[in-house]
Amino acid sequence: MTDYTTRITTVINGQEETFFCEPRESLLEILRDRLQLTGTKEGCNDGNCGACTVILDGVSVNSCCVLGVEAENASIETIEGLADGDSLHPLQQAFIRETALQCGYCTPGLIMAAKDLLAHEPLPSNERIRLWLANNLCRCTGYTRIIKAVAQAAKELHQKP
Amino acid sequence: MKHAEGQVDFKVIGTTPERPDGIEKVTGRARFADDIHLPRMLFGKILRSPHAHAIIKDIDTSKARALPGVHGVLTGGDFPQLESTVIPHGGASTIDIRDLAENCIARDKTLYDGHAVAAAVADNYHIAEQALELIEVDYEILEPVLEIEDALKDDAPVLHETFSPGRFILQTEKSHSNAGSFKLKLGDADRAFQNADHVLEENFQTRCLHQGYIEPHSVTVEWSHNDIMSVWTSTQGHFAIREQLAFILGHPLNKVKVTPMEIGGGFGGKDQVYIEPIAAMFAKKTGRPVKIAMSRADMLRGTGPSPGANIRVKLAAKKDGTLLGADLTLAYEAGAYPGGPVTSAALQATARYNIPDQQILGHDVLLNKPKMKQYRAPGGLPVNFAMESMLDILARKLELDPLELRLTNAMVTGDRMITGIPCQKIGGKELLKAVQTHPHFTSPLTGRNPGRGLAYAMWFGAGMTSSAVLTANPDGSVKLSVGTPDLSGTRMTLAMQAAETLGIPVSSISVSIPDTDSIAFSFMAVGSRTTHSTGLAVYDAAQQLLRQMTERAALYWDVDETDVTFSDGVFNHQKDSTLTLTFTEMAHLLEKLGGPITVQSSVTPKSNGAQLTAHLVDIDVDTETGKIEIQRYTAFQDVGKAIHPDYVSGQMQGGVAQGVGWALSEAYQYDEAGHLLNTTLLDYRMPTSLDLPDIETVILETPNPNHPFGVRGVGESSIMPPAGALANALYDAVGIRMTALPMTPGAVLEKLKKKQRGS
Amino acid sequence: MHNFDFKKPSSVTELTAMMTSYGRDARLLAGGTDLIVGMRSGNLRPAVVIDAKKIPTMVEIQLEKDGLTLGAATSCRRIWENRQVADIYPALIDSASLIGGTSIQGRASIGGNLCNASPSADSVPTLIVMRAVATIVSSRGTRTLPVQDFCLGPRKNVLADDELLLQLHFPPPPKHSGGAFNRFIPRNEMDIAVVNAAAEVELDSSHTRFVDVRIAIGAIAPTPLFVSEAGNAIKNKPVNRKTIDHAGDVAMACAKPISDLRGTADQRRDLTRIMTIRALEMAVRRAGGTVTDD
Amino acid sequence: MNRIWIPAHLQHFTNGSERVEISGSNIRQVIRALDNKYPGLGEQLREGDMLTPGMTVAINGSVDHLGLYATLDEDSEIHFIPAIEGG
Repeated sequence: MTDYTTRITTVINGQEETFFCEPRESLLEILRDRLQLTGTKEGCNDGNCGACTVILDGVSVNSCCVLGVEAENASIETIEGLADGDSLHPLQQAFIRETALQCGYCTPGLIMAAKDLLAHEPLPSNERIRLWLANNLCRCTGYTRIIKAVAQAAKELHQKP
Repeated sequence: MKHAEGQVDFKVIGTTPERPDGIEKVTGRARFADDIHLPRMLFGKILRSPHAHAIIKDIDTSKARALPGVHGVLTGGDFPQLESTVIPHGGASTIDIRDLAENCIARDKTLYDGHAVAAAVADNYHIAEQALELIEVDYEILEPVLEIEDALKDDAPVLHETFSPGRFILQTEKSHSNAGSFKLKLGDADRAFQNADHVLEENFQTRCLHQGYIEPHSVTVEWSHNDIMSVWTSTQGHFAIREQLAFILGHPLNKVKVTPMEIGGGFGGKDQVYIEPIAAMFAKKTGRPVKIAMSRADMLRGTGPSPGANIRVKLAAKKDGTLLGADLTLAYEAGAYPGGPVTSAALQATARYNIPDQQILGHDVLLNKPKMKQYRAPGGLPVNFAMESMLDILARKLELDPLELRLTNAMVTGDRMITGIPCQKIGGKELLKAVQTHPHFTSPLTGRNPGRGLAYAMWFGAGMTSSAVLTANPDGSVKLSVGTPDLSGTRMTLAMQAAETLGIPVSSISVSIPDTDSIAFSFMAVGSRTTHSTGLAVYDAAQQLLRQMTERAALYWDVDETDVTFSDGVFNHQKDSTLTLTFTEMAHLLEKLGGPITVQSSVTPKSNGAQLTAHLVDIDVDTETGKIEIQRYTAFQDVGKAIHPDYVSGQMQGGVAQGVGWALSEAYQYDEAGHLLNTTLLDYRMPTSLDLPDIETVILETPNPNHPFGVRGVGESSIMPPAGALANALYDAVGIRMTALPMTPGAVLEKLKKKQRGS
Repeated sequence: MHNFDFKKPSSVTELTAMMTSYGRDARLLAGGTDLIVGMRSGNLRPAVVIDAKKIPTMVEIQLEKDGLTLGAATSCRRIWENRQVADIYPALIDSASLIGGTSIQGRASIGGNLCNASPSADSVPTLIVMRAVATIVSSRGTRTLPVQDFCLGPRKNVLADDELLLQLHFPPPPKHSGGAFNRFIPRNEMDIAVVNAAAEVELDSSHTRFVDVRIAIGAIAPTPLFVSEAGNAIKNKPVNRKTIDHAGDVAMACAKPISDLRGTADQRRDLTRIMTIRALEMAVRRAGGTVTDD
Repeated sequence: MNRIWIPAHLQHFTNGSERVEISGSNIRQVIRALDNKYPGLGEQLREGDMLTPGMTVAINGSVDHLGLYATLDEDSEIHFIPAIEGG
């Protein structure tokens, strides 16, 4: 059998990581199965639920629709890298405070998508938040509290010096 | 002891502390089933039937076995041949264990598109998938049955020559070659129709759909040398999974250990085994841990769904709108095996209205679709849609306000339901009046083609067995363990009830949900029961704990036990006011007085009290495309007592979102051969954040007399009214009456065009 | 998923050489939102996957006097984030911001959307009305082709086995013109269009008369359809409701839709009319005109 | 006394009565007493050591899955809820 294994070096949450993978492995598989970063979730594996959202070179993407081999020299942010030690990111705090999660399975993807939004648009309207997050399905909450949490985190981040 | 009646000074209950699982879930550290990684783990994949109805003539797995990296291939024949045996499924229903086993992997016949026929285990999923492509199955394709009306015909193709009629709460009896049936009757419906001023009759239809949890099913099994089977899975009931695995594999219950992981949504779809027996068999055969996870297509084709239904409603009413009689026929899909939720639908179909003469005929209909599962208020939405549409039709015919019509007929405490059973304490009229006086009810409508709709629902959740263990530690902390998985925040609502009873802050309590070896039997987290029924176990355990601590306080003070009382978190001596110890102070003394105290409670309440819900919705209709835009949505619910009001409101919002999906966009689409066409979340359309408005919630509290804090079940009822409310709003907006779900833009447009042609 | 070789050429020459040697065994990877999903489902099984995104030409946005040139692998998000492009080519932004959701747009490319040749592709009607021209290369040379001639049928395009789409070029919009794209989907996001429509209008200097009108519709034929009949029918007509309705009627008459799980033929015919009218209304507004009632 | 609701198709045993009063501290005793008072009715409700297949019992408003073995507090309201006849 042909050995397709490739060596890939990338930066994940600020740390350089090297891993071996086959081209057919998605970035999602690499994160979860090779690097044990299981905070990023699989919901559909075809780009239609957003549970696997990570930030790749500054842009939120569905990691199921990225090949691991594409991550060579890339910079990747996942949910595991969001908090600063024990200090939660304002989005994380707002999701807890506003009960913006129930089962919590879609939460990492939603938070990463929201982080990308706030990095580009610091004070989005509720309509804008709804549009941005429409790629991220949640089956528990009905979204009302998620939108509120993101809006509140935006305000908080904006007010920070 | 505190009672909800007249009780206003709860210290913990009614507050909104932050969830214990919150930090784990927002940081990605929470462990869901698929997050398990064991050394030397293998990965399994399932081959599924491409035919809706076929005989498996032969399966050749030799090429698959020969593929490098493959460690095993299984077919139905590798599992024990079971006799048809009906076993209790937790208590509320029964299940034929042979049906359950064959639903996991077919033996002789495949009964739906997506029915598992073989499985492969390999070094990774990619190799396992390649192995599946090498399995050759010789099918003899049979004619499928895909519609309820076809399945009930005498000459319909037969799914099972014999079957054990289903029992979900009520028992059915075999009535057709593809159906079991039952009948409920109160008074004399014929009499009502003879005496009525108005008789209305209409047919309604809804389609099969999925519970849609975002987390795919995933299980990991390890089989030890001493035959202990350890299972990590995503489930609403680890004890149910344990029993089903034990029966299917013929393994003793005490050698099956199931650990419930964090669960990424269940909604009624995650209490039954699918991949678990296959992973277990692979683990046994290979001696290595085996994980099987489903793809989204696997889930849509092979798990869930919730049944579609054909419903006929006939109502008898007086001129003033008083309902005299009702006659309903409910035909619900059971799917490939009997036991769908038509019986629970029937029990709740007319409940909430006082109708003296009524009858319901129910059919549990076998057809070539997956075995139907419960979905939040099982069976409730289709018949609620039908009944609430009928009430609207009646109101418009009699030129009555739809809300007044509901008030006229609202069931009150003690009115007899269809079973003849008197209704428990409810606040139905109060709830409807709360709708009437809410600003939403009288606010002006805006938009091009606006409309407003109302629907009303009632649901009885489950009671069943729950267990709790409480330990008071010498450092003053309290450990609570419960046997019901946490779907939505129940670790917190249970800890809050313990804290309230023990008079300590909720932060002193830590909660876990141990595996089946480490906690007493508990029924599943279903039927809106956890906060209510497991809450009763927690309350009982807390009372036991206090009794033992009272004994220890008496010992410490050297006084008579009967003189020691506990109130507001403090042990007091009734006669000597200098003798007081807080709960925490008392806990610090435990080491000296015999060590920590652990108490256990298992309780089995009969029900969890009626949940009443009313929804009010404003829409705008694009008459050129048929699209319905929801502009405002308010959900009202009587929850007995809201332990954690934010969680209660979150449950209500979640139910609305699912009900709206059911009403407007979600449905399984099959071709004529029975292939499921929409097997992705692109074409299986669940609501996105852009499809829903901010959902407002109004919580009412009519205490449940059967719970110390007045709690009623909360989770289920809010899924029921959206379809009826939206259909009624649509009629209000543009004068068309939709009698089938989902009310897609295409269906609405077609009806609008018909109306235009007619006028 | 089957296994495959992964290549990352860094120049167009290297890329065309690979295409020549692998031909139909190779697939070009741009955003991957169709390719990776297709491979996972087993529908696509290329032996070689070639990542085109390391080649600067493939991912460049060049806005110059003679128009806009997009590298075929440029992501939708990079397009809609570009303010200058948004000001000049609003219809392109309509499409780029509607394909999938945000996290799809971070990867998916207009070039990939075009090559995929789906009848309901959300960018293709826009490319057609904007007179986009495709630059196609191979080691044999370069050719250009109007986008309206690019798709041949569902999932079929004009590319030979050794060819690839390098760039898309858009001429500068005429004065007093405006373009718009819209689609009808059952939900409000994350759906395949039941019908989509793009329109570009050029008005006279008073903004009261159509000088030129181009209309293209998706999901009503085996390929996105350039309905020149509908545009021609209202050339030189006054900008009013009646004229626009007429274009809608003509477009509807040109529609040859089928029924599938996403919509019936009847519904698609109705939507052809409505989406055409709505695209025209928006295009007129963007051109500075007003749709009057008479 | 327990108040027993007789299903419509069995009311010919009770001379058309919808409700009858019977003492007993569990369902087994109630059925035995019913059968003494209305010979033949017991057979319709139980089969060997279980309720007749297709029959469900509700006590004070709640379905009780102990069936024949469910206990009563001597002042219970009991409903037998049947499935329809086969065929």
